[in-house]
Amino acid sequence: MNSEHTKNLIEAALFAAGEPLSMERLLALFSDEERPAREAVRDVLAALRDECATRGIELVEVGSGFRFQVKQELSPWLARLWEGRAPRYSRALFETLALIAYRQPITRGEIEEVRGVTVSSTIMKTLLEREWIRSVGHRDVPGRPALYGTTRQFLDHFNLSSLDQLPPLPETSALDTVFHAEAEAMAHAIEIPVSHEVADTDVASASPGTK
Amino acid sequence: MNSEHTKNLIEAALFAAGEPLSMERLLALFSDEERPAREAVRDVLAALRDECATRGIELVEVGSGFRFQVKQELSPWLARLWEGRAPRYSRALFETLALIAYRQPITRGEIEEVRGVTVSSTIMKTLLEREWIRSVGHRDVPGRPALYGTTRQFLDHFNLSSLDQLPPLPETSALDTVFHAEAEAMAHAIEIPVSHEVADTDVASASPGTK
Amino acid sequence: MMHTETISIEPVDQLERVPLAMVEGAPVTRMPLDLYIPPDALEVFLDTFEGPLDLLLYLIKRQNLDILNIPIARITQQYIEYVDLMQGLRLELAAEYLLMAAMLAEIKSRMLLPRPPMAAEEEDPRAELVRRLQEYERYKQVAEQLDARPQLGRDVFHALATVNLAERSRPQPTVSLEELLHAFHDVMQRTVMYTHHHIRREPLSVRERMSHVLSLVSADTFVEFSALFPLSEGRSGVVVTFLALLELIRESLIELAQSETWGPIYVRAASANSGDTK
Repeated sequence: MNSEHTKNLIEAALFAAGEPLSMERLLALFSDEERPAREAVRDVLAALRDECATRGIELVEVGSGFRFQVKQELSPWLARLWEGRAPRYSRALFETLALIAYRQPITRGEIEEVRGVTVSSTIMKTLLEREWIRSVGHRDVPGRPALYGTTRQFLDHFNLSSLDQLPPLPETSALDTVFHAEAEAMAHAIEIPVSHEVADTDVASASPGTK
Repeated sequence: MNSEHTKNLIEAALFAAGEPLSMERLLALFSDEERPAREAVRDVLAALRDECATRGIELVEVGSGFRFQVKQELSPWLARLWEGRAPRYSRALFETLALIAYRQPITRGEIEEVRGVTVSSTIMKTLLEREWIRSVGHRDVPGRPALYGTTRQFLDHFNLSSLDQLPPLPETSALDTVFHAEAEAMAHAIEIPVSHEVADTDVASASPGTK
Repeated sequence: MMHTETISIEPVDQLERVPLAMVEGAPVTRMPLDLYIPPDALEVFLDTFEGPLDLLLYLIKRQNLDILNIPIARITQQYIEYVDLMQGLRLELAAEYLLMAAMLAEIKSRMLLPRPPMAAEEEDPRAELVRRLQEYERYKQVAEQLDARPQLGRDVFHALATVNLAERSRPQPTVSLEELLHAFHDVMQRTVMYTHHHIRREPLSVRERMSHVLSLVSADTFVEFSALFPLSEGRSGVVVTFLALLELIRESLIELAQSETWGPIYVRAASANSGDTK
């Protein structure tokens, strides 16, 4: 098995599969006798990636493996291949998905608690059908609600190789700052006489460890 | 518009489309100011073809345009990609196929409009490779998107002698209203009186054994 | 302000008579100007809120208020004005919005009550609300970032090449007709529920024939009209083909040409370069 054949076969497979290919699936292309070492496959992938430098496509690694994709800067032109713009998903869907991605495993009820609204069945159905999320188990509480987590397809769709690549969740301000500001605000905003001592006491006791 | 950009864009489009692209559709990728001459596009295609000489894929011209395909001699290995995996079609693929069957000729953009989500090139490629659908023409709008219809193979696979044998849609009150309204609208839009009996007979007799 | 068909006269009257809200003890019967939204737009506008927390965040941001420092009285007022407005327009009001209004009112009432010094350990009544708002805001932010990421099919396109497996060695999933039907049924139901897309009903054979005719004609050469009619199919075949042609013309997919009266009619696929489309 010469190395050009190995390389061409890996390249062809990546273009033909229609989905990202993992190292295991790349190795499975070969019969036992001709199978290259992992290291050799890695070298081929590196070579293919380098060859793309000046081309319209690139080789990237996403959640479920490697795929060739069009360079993102060319996308605006490609949109002309199909009339119109790709439909957008609703904000509600993204909020639901974000909660599942950052807080997985999470139940539907827990999502609703944070969002303050009912999560529509349509949204859950869409996310499940797109295979961005899946049920990963059940919470051991009454009703045994399903717990949801994200999938490899989720990573693939958002061009991520792992969940770590998601931007970190923004920090909330430290609680003691909250209560200081609150105490001030309270005294001013409410136009009834509230003695400062009372307000201060409140604040102190409400935030353990401060003062 | 430099020539590297032109070439990269054409290469990217051929890889992204999931279907062959005609010269017209390649030209439609560009805005009026940046559009290269046909001759220049032909040169780019020739260059791309030459670059494939030592690679695992090739650029070929088929009936409806140009496409990249895996070199025939590699096919036996690629079959292993799908070996042992129970293939499974996604919901999205069924919906796309159903829309093409019931609403042909239809463009990819129109399918997206109804489904409310993007139709992936992978799905279109799969349906084209299975020869269940084919491009039957182009809609005369910017981008000249391909119109799809079902094929003989589609009918064969589903054991149908004509599309009329597809089951009618299950009753839905809402759907019903829509259809009634639409039927009315159609009767008016096409200003010829067609009695229902005639239309029905048509349907029955026109289908079996034709073509 | 309301002259759309969806809103009858009486709610307007009601709005005029019944104070919208009490602000600093004075009844407000007219909508504050900065709250004015054309009724047509309101429905759309409210659709942009993802719930009561989202609406509250919006109010806080619009007034440039510190989320940690909510003047509960003002924000309650604003919030309730919005909720009133929704009711005035007879929009179906989600229970969550009313619940939030109740919660705000409760917080307000608790803050207005003088507290006995003994109740020192009682938490600031806003604390829970602030916590929820902050929590919601974090996920709202990452949801926006997620939407902004490169997405497959929108910003990123998979590069594909066709593979011809001559021997069809690739196992092919089988698909049943029922699956196909269900898929179509589902997608059509969604269409009816969520969009105003028009569904046309034609005998399927017309649709099939449309595809067939399109594959026979091209933009470069004319095909004679009569050649498109397969005589073997008899009268009904002719009618189906004729209906297909009419529909194709209506969709501007084909063009007809005739050089002289009573002369032969020619058909070709509509092309981008032909000047006389339509």
